[in-house]
Amino acid sequence: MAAKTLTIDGKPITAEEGATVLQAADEAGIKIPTLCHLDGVYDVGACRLCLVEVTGVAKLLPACTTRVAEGMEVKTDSERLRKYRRITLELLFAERNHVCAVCVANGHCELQTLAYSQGMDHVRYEYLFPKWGVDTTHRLFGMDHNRCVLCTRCVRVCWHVEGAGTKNVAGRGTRSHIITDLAMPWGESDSCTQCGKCVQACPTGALFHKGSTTGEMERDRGKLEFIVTAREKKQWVTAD
Amino acid sequence: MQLDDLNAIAEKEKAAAKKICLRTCMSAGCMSSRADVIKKNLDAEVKAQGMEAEVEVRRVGCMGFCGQGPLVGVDHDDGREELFEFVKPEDAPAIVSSLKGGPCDVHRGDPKHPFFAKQVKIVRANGGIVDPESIEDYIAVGGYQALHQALTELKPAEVVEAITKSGLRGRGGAGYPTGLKWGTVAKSAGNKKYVVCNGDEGDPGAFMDRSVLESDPHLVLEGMAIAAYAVGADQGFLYVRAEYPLAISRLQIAIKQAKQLGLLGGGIFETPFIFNVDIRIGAGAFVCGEETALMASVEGKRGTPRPRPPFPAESGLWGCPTLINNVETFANIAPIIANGAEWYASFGTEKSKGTKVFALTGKITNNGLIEVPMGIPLRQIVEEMGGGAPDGRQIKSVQTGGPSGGCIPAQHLDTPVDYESLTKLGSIMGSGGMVVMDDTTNMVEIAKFYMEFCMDESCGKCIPCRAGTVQMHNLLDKILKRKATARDLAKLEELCDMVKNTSLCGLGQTAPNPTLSTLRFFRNEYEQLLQPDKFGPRGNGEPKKASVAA
Amino acid sequence: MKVRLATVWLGGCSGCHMSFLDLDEFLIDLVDAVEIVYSPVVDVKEYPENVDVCLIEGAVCNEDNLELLHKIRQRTKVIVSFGDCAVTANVPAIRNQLGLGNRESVLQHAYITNAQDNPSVPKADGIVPQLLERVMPVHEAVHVEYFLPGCPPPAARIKALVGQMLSGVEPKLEGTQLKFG
Amino acid sequence: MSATLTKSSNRRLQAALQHASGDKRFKILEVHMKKHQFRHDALIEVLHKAQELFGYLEDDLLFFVAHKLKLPPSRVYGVATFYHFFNLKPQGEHTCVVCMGTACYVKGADKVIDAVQSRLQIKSGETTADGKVSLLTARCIGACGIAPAVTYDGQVAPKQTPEAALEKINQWK
Repeated sequence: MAAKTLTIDGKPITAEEGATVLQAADEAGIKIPTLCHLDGVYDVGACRLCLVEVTGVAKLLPACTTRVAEGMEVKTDSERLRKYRRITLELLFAERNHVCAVCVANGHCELQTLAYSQGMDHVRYEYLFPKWGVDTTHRLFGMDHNRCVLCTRCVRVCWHVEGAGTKNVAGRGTRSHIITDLAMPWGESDSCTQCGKCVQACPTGALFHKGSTTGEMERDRGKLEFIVTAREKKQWVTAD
Repeated sequence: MQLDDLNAIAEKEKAAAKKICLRTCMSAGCMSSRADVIKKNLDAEVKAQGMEAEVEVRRVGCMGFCGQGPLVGVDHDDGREELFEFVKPEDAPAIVSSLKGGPCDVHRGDPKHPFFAKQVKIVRANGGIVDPESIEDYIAVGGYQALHQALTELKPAEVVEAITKSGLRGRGGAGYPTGLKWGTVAKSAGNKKYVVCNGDEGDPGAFMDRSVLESDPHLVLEGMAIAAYAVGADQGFLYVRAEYPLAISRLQIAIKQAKQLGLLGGGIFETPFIFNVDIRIGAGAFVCGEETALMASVEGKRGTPRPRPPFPAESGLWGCPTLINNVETFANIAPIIANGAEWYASFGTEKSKGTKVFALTGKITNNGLIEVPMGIPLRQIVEEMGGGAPDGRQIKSVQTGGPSGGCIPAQHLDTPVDYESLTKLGSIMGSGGMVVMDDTTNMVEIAKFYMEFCMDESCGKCIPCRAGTVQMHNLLDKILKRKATARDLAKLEELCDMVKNTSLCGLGQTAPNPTLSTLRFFRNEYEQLLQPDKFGPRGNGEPKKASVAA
Repeated sequence: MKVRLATVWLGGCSGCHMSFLDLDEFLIDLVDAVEIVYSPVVDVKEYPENVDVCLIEGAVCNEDNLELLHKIRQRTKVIVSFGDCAVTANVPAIRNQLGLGNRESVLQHAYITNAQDNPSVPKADGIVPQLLERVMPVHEAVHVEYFLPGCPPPAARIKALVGQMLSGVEPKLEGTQLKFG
Repeated sequence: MSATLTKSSNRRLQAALQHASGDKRFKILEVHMKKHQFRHDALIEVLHKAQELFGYLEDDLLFFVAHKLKLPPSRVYGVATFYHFFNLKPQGEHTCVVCMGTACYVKGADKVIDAVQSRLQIKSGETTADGKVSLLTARCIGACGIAPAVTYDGQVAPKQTPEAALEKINQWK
């Protein structure tokens, strides 16, 4: 496959044609913040955290869905981008009830990590304090809608990796929420195979193993990558 | 079907014309005031007064002057024109007897009123003239001639060139050059291509597309067919809002008629060209006006947008190259092909060619639909045609572009109405809604109204739009409740900038526009509502970050 | 002249103050640099004038909290939101999720439903402060200069911020020092 | 040791099919789906038809649609709740839809809705306790020339005032 040369943050980079800017940056050791992106499933460009500046393009582009092009000049870390990322995170924290102190994912949460790595020391917008429930009807797993950021990783792994289609998004706008089948209690789902991929995929404490308490919910993202690599590349033993 | 057949239908229709035609507007506006009963009563009355031989009562589409409806127009064979306004079903006997010189005190309108006289009708030429449920009527005024011309005289590339030369730009809002879009789809590789007509007219205060679909559905079908020929598509989808049942039923009738006459389907005009059109009914989601969301909806999914590129022209419906244009854009196509690109380009300004249909509503004396050449000063529209604000009030601002647009203040009324000038003022051409506000209007409330709209219509996929519109709405609400300080206003402005630049689709990217434009021209109205910042940084004016040295 | 330092305890668990006491020997250095003019650990009844720095623990939960906070803002140069309750409203704000009427339902729950004996909601005008309809982080009520998140903020984090402030540089926490929870 | 294999039968589907078997409307719906060749992209048209037949989209109905169109139930539910035109709860005997488009808003639609809300003691989107009237708002019905417009049981009425709206409501209740 043809190679493309481009620069990311001034660093000359060669990437395969068809690769995304995010992949190219990752290979070059440049970290672009992401939230809805998950290795192994298709990208949706929804969280807007990976927006980057590309010289000659007026609009900001999501690194996860933008393909590399010859001679492209990408900036991933300008003052403006940092400000927008911080606001995005503030909006997320204000939107639902993310109380880190009493969260199962405290210390292992991508949202929490993003917040401090982007320098978010407080949220300037009024917290909305919506009333969302917790579904603990499933034998093995629980879903706390208060912690959900609607990244749809669970929806995508359930459909594209497991093929069950148990999870989806219902409603719209700020009333959007993750459902199980016809919005029934998870424990009553006919389609759920109890595979737990959604729990592995979740970036926050929204999906958890039952029985975990504050700070105990650690995930093994490698399992998902393993399945996808095995399926797509027919490779069951890999170096990393 | 061949050209001779088409001409034969037209001749037959013309020969059957009667001396007097009573045109009864049966578009949604007038229908809400029982235009259907008016038509029935007129029919009965013509019969009762024995005038069937010389009088035709015709169902027609929108005449445009909706605020004065229900409307009945009269065409005499000597070219005289009359207009009855505010017609009631019981007025039928008087109207019919007036044709023989009888007394009639039904409210008369002036067909030469500037509201009509200043219009240049290309898209709406047949509106209020032809029966939208009769394909023969459409053929009689030259319908489907352009399609015949395109299929038999022009190569697809020549059609694209004609559209490019005409200078037509997308009438859905953004104003992308139509010819350029067609060219991209035509060049895209693929055996299967689609043409989609975006009739998801969701801007509150806009009803141009509804009117075109209800009044002249064949004009849109013909435009789509020509487009399909030009880009190499064989399947079209007409996406119409569920809120427009009359438009849907007239389109269904039109498609059926066109198929029967062989103007849709296989082997049109005995050429190898095949084109079928299916209607897709929306279900109440403004975001589906955005092209990638619309495609998701056509595919039967949640109408959420996706990042572009890839653009629909390269990868659209089911991954195939797809041409998406708005109703009014398609309605311009047949006239351009029939009359030539130069003819079309002679209307309008250098960069904005042709005409534009506007829905003139709000605090304005003459409500309704108008079609004017691009570049006409806004003042002519609102003052001369619209008659200014009613009840002796002053016009304060004109809102264009709906929730994606802005408010143009009275001091800029001399602005020519074209894409560039409106953008310069922080508004957009939009799909054609023009809501007039008078001096009693609170502009902060208007900003909140639009923000609430965007908040409710946000699909929820991307964070800036989903969560940002809520926060902007809450800040506007706080300002209106006189609880906000200058710091809140600064936060609002920062959020407007962020949501505009980071949202995934046009809905979010333009959601801050009404707020930004009212802030630009009516900032004092915001500032008057702000409260002193009693618990702000200590000692106002001092450096905020006082360092504390030991 | 020593820096006039205050620490305040609003709606919180006092964990942040416990963490402050964990500063151990740094406390001795601190005594040389600051004068503690108001704090739960000293016996001063009225918040004084001309305070240089005030660390505020806890969320704004009741009318007393709000009144004190307004007074603090007027009498203090630099306010630091001290710990997650002050910065995010944290656990005390969970009652906000119950919406309007959450005051009544939490009082009912605490003083009636779960009462072991003598179930009654404490009410005494002017003595028992009224709960606010909505629990707020400190910066929603008054302007805040610096934020010191954590539940509680570890002593090292407190030392970093206070140390920066006392040495006259613009305080700035970064990376994991900003971690909530 | 012998392994036992069990297969939990899909009770929900069976219940839905049982429900469907005694109701002609499901047959009509199935014919409609067949007209669309049970294509996935016909989901929205099928839901329109289902709502036309049943008045609202209850769980069994959505399950039936998911089964026939071979779609995951979560997808059907996701689509049904995305579009505001679809109701998942029964509607009142009468419906009153106040248009809140810009043209109607600047001409006083807010006063009309306030009057109706206080008369019916419900908010927009709700149905009166006796099931008589559902009150809804629309985002623009395109009748801006005759603003403010209100749709009563599917009939658009022009230039409404609070008084005119209450008169109509009082005929229902």
